[in-house]
Amino acid sequence: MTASTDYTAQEIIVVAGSKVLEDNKIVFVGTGLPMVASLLAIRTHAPGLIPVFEAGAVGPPLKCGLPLSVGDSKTFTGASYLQGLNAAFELTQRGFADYGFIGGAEVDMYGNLNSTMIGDFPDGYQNPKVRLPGSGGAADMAASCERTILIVPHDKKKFSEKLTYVTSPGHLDGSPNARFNAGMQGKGPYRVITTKGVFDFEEQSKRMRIIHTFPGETVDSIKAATGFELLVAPDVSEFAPPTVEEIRLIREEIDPTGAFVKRA
Amino acid sequence: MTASTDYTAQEIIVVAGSKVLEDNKIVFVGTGLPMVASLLAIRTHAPGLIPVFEAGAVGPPLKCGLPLSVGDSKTFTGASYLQGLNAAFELTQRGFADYGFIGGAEVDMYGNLNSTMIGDFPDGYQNPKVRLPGSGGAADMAASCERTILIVPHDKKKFSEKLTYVTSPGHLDGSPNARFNAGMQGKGPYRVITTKGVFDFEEQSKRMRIIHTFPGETVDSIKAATGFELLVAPDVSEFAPPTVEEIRLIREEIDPTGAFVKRA
Amino acid sequence: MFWTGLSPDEAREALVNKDKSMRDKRMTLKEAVSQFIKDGDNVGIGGFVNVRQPIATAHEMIRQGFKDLTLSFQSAGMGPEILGAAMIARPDHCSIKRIELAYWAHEAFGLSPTWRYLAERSMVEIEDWSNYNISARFKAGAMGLPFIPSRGPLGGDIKDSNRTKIMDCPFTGRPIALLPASNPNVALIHVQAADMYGNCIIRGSDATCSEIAMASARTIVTCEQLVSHELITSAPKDVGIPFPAVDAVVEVPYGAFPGACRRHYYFSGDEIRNFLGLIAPISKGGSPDALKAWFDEYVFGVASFEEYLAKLPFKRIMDARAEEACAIERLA
Amino acid sequence: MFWTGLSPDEAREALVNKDKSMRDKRMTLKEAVSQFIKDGDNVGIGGFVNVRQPIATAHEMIRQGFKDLTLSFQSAGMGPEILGAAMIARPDHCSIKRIELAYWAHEAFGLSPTWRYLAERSMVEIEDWSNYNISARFKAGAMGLPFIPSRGPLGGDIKDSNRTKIMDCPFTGRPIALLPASNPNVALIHVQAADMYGNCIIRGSDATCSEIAMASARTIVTCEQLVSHELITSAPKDVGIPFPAVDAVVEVPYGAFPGACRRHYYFSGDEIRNFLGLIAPISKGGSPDALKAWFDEYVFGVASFEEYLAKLPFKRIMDARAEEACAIERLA
Repeated sequence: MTASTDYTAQEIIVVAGSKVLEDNKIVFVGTGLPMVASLLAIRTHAPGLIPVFEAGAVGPPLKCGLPLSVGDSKTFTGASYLQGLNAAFELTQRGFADYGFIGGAEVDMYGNLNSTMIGDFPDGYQNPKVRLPGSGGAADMAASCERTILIVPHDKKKFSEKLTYVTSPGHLDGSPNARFNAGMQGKGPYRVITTKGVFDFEEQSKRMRIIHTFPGETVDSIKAATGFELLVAPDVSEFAPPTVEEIRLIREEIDPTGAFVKRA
Repeated sequence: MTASTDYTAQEIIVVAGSKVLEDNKIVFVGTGLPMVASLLAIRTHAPGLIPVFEAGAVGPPLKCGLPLSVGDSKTFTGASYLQGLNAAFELTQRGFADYGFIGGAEVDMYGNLNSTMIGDFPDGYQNPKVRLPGSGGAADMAASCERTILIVPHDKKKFSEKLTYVTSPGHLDGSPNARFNAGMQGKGPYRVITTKGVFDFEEQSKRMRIIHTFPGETVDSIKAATGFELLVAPDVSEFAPPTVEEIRLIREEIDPTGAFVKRA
Repeated sequence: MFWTGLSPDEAREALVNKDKSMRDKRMTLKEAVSQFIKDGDNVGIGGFVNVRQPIATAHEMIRQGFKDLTLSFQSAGMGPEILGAAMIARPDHCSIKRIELAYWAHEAFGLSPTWRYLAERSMVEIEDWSNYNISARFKAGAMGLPFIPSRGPLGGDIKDSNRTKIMDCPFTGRPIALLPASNPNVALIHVQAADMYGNCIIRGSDATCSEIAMASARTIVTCEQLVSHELITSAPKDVGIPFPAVDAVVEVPYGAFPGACRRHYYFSGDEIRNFLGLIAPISKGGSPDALKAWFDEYVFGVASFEEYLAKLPFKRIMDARAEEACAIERLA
Repeated sequence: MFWTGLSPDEAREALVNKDKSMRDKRMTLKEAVSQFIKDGDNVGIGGFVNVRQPIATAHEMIRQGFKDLTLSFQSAGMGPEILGAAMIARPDHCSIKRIELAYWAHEAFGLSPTWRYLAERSMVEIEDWSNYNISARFKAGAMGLPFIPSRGPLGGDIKDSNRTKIMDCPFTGRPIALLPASNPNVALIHVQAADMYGNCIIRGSDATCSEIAMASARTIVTCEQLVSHELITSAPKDVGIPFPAVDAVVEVPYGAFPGACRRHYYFSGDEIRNFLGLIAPISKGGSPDALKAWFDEYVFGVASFEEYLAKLPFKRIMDARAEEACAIERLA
C-alpha cells in the first residue's frame, strides 16, 4: 500500500470519508463528494455497503459508474427498491438508514450545518446576502438517519461560532438529549471530514473534537483555521495519506471526468 | 323492452342500483350486489362508468367476468391504476370518487349504516349479541365519496329508529351541515335501494324519503315494513319492473353461478 | 398499555439494532416461525380478504402452538379463520388475545363462523377500524410516524371503539382524526416472487403488505417463486418490499391456498366453504370433533404445508390454477 | 393568505366538479398551456433536479407569458432556471412572485445563478422546505388531507422559515411537526409514456410526480411516447398517474432536455452549462443581452419546442441518448 504523494484536498476528503463507512451498513448518500466516497468504499473495504439515494434508489450496485445526480439513471439500474422521494425519506424516518452522508457550506461546533443562506435570519430571510441552494434532502437525513457523517471544506469562516441558519440539525445546542427533546430520532453527527482532518463529537458536551490530522496539518494549524473552540481527543493521530491505489481508483475509475473531485 | 314477470328481490335491487349509476362517473364499488349492479350498468346505459375497488384497482374493464372479491384478480386485469388499499382510499379522500356504492345490515332514517355489531354500544362492545364482519371499506367510502348509494334488504328491524352502532356515517343526526361540522367531505347518502323501493333524502331534514315503489309494493306497505317514519316524495312513482333482457344479462352473463344474486 | 405492538420509539430502536445487510435469508417455514414469532406478539397479517393470505405460515404457527397473540389486519378471511379455529379446537395449544381489524368474513363465500364464535363469547378483545383507518395505521408505522391524520373515522362510532383521537386541524380549524401508528412485532406476508435477500415482487394489488412489512420489527415472507437477485432487480420498480425489511424468505408454492394469488391460482371456493362448514355447527352447540379431526389430519398430522397440499384432491388445485388463467393470460 | 395554491376544501371542490371521465385529452402544448395555466397560479413542477423537468412546457409558458406565479418544487434545476431567467430577461412578460422549494441548483453542473440573482435582490418571496418536507406536503395534498406529520423539520431553522406547526404528539407526548398540504393550481409533469386519457408510466424514480399531479387542480402531462391504452394497461401497476388526475396529454420527445429522462437520454451537461453561463455574468453587473438573444432565438423566435430542438447541434442530442444507453441497456 504505497502512500501517494500527489493528491488533492478533495481527494483526501474522499478517502477519509470512505474509511468511515462500515461494510454491510445502509448509508443515505448526499450529492457530490459523498457519492465518490461511497463508491470508493464499495471498491475497497466495504463491498456490502448499501447506498440509498434520495430520489428513491435503494442498494444499487452502481456498475454504470459515478452518478452525476442523486436522481441519476445510474442509481436506478439494478436497485433493490425504487419509488420516489417520499419513499426514500420514509425509510429513513422509520430507521432504515444507519448513516447519512451530507455536506454543507457552514458548520458549528455541534455539527449543525447551513446550506440555505448567509445573512441575517430571521429578519433578513427574504433578503439574503448570499443565497445557497437550500436543504435538498440534507435536513431530512440529519433529522432521521441514525448517525450522520459531514463533509465541509475547512475554513475559518465556514467553521463558525454561530451559523446564520441551521439547515441540517446536528447536536443542536449540545444540551443533554437535545435531539430527543426536539422530537428527532437518531444519534446525530458522528464524524466530520474536512480538508484538514477528521473530527468526532465528545460524548458529554457533543462538541466537535479533532481525532485525526491530515498530513501537513497539526492540532494547532487546524485550531487556527477554525472559528470556534475545537476539542482535541486524547489519542489524536495523523491520518495516513491516501495510497497510490486509492488515488488511481478515484482518478481513473470512479470520477475520471472530475465531475465532483476537482484536480486543482 | 319486455317487462320480466320472473325476477327475484335481489334482481330488482341490482337493476335499480344499476339505473342510479351515471355514465362517465367514478364509482367506488363495495363487495356483493354493488359489483353486480355496476357490471349491469356498464353493459347497459353506462359503458363509460369507471369502477374503483378498495384493494386498489381503478377503472378495470372487467372483461374476465364478475369478481368474487373487491381484491379479485379479475379487477386487476386492464386497470388504469393499481396500488394498494391506501392508494384507493387516498384517491377517495382527495375527491376522485363521485359515488360510493355500499351495503349494510341496518340503516336509519339519515342513511347511517351498521355493519359492525348488534347489541349494546359502547357498554356491550366487547360482548356483542351478533358480531358482523365490520366496516371493511364502507365507513371510508361513506366518509369521503362525494355521494353514496346504499343497498339494504328491506325489513322492519333493519330499517331502525336507532342503530346499535354507526359503522358508515350518512347524514348523521340530520342537522344542517352535520357532515361538514364533523370534519367530513362529500354530500353523503344519495339513494337507498331496498327490496321494496328506491329512496332519496329530503333536502332540508336529510330524512329518508320514498321516491319509487317496486311492483307489488305501495307507499303504505313500505311504511309498514320500516321501523322509522319514512317521508314520501310528492311525485312518488312505481319503479318499472326489470326487463327480460336485464334479467337475462344478470342470470346468464353477469352472475351465472349466482355468486351474489341468489335465485331463491 | 396504549401500544399493542411496539411503540413508535421501540419500533425505531428495533430497526436501528437490526442487521440490515444483504444476506441469504432462506430457511424452512418451521425455522422461520420458531425464530421470529413469539407468544404475545402483535402479528400483522398481509393480503386482502382471501387474496394472498399467509395460509402456509398460519398452518406452521398452529403446528408449533402460540399464546396470547394480537392479530392485526384490514380485511382478512382464511388467515384469521384458521388461526381462530385452532383456538376453538385446541385452546390449550393456540390462543388469540386480541383482534385489531376492519373486516373479517369471506365476501362471496360467506360470513366467518369463527369470528362470530370468538366475539359473541367475548373470547377476544376487539378493536374495530375501517380498511383505510388500519391501512393508514400500518402506513404511519412504515413511515416512522407516531400517527397519521385521516377523515375516515369521522362521524361514526368506529372512532369511539378504538384509540383514534380527534382534534381541530391547526390549519383549517375543522375536525380531523389522528390514527395511532401500528408497528406489529411480526409481519406475515405472502408474495408472488422473492430473492434470497428478501426483495419481494407483488402482483396485483399490494393490499397493505408493503406497509405491514415496513412497520413491523420482523417479517416472514413466503413466496410462490424464489428467483435470482438479478431477475428481481432487473425491474427495480416492481420491488414492493425491499430486502432490509425482511427476516426470512421461504419458497412455498400455493402458500395462500385456498385463497387466491394473482397469476398463480384463483380462490378455491369448495375448500373455503368446506372449512367454514366445519366451524359453523359448533356455534350452535355442535361438536368440535370434525374440526379437530381436520386439524389432526391436515396440520398436526403432517410436517409441512406441502404435505397438507399433497393430501388434497389434485383437481382442486388444478381448478384454482385454471380459473386464474382466465383472468390473466400469460405465456409460461 | 395562508394557502398559496388551493386550500384543502377548495382542492376537494375543484376535483368534485371536474369531468373525470376517460376521454381523449391530446392537444398541442400551446393549447394545454393557454387552457390550463393562469396568471397568479401556484405551479407544481415535477421531476428531480435535472431529471424529468418539464422543460418543453416551461418554454411554451415563456412564449405565452405569465405573471405572478408561485413555483413549488422539491429539488429543481433547469425548470425554474429557464422560467426565472425569462423574468430576468423580460420582466414585463414573465414574472414569478414566490418560490416554495427545498433546493435549486444543478448538482454536478453547479449552482443556480438565477436563484442567487432573484433571491439576493429580493425579487421573489421565498419559502424553504426540505426535500422530504415539501414532498410530504404534496403527498398530503394528494391524500386529501390538510396536513401531514413529519420529523423532518424538527430541530433546525427550516420550520421557522415556513408554515410548519409543531405540536406535542397526543400519543407519545414528544414534539412532532405538522406540514400543511400543498395543492397547486396546476402540475407540470414530464413522463416516459402516456395514453390519450392521461394514464402515465414513469421510468426510474417517480420523484414526487404522482403526488404533485394528484394534489393539483389541473395537470399538464408531456410524454416521450404516446402509446395505446391497451399497452399502458397491460401492466396496470406501472401506471404512476391515473387518467382522472390528468387534463392534457402532449407528446413531446426530448421534452426534458437538456435534463435527463430515464431510458431516453442522459443530462446534456454542455447545454446546461451553456445556459447557466448566459446568466452568471448578469449577477456581476454584466449585460443581459446574450440571455435575451438566447430567448429570442430559441423561445420567442420559434413556434414550438420541436423547433428549438431542431436548432441544436444534432450531435448534442445523440450524445445524451448514447450516454443514457450505458445506464440501461435495452433492445428497441
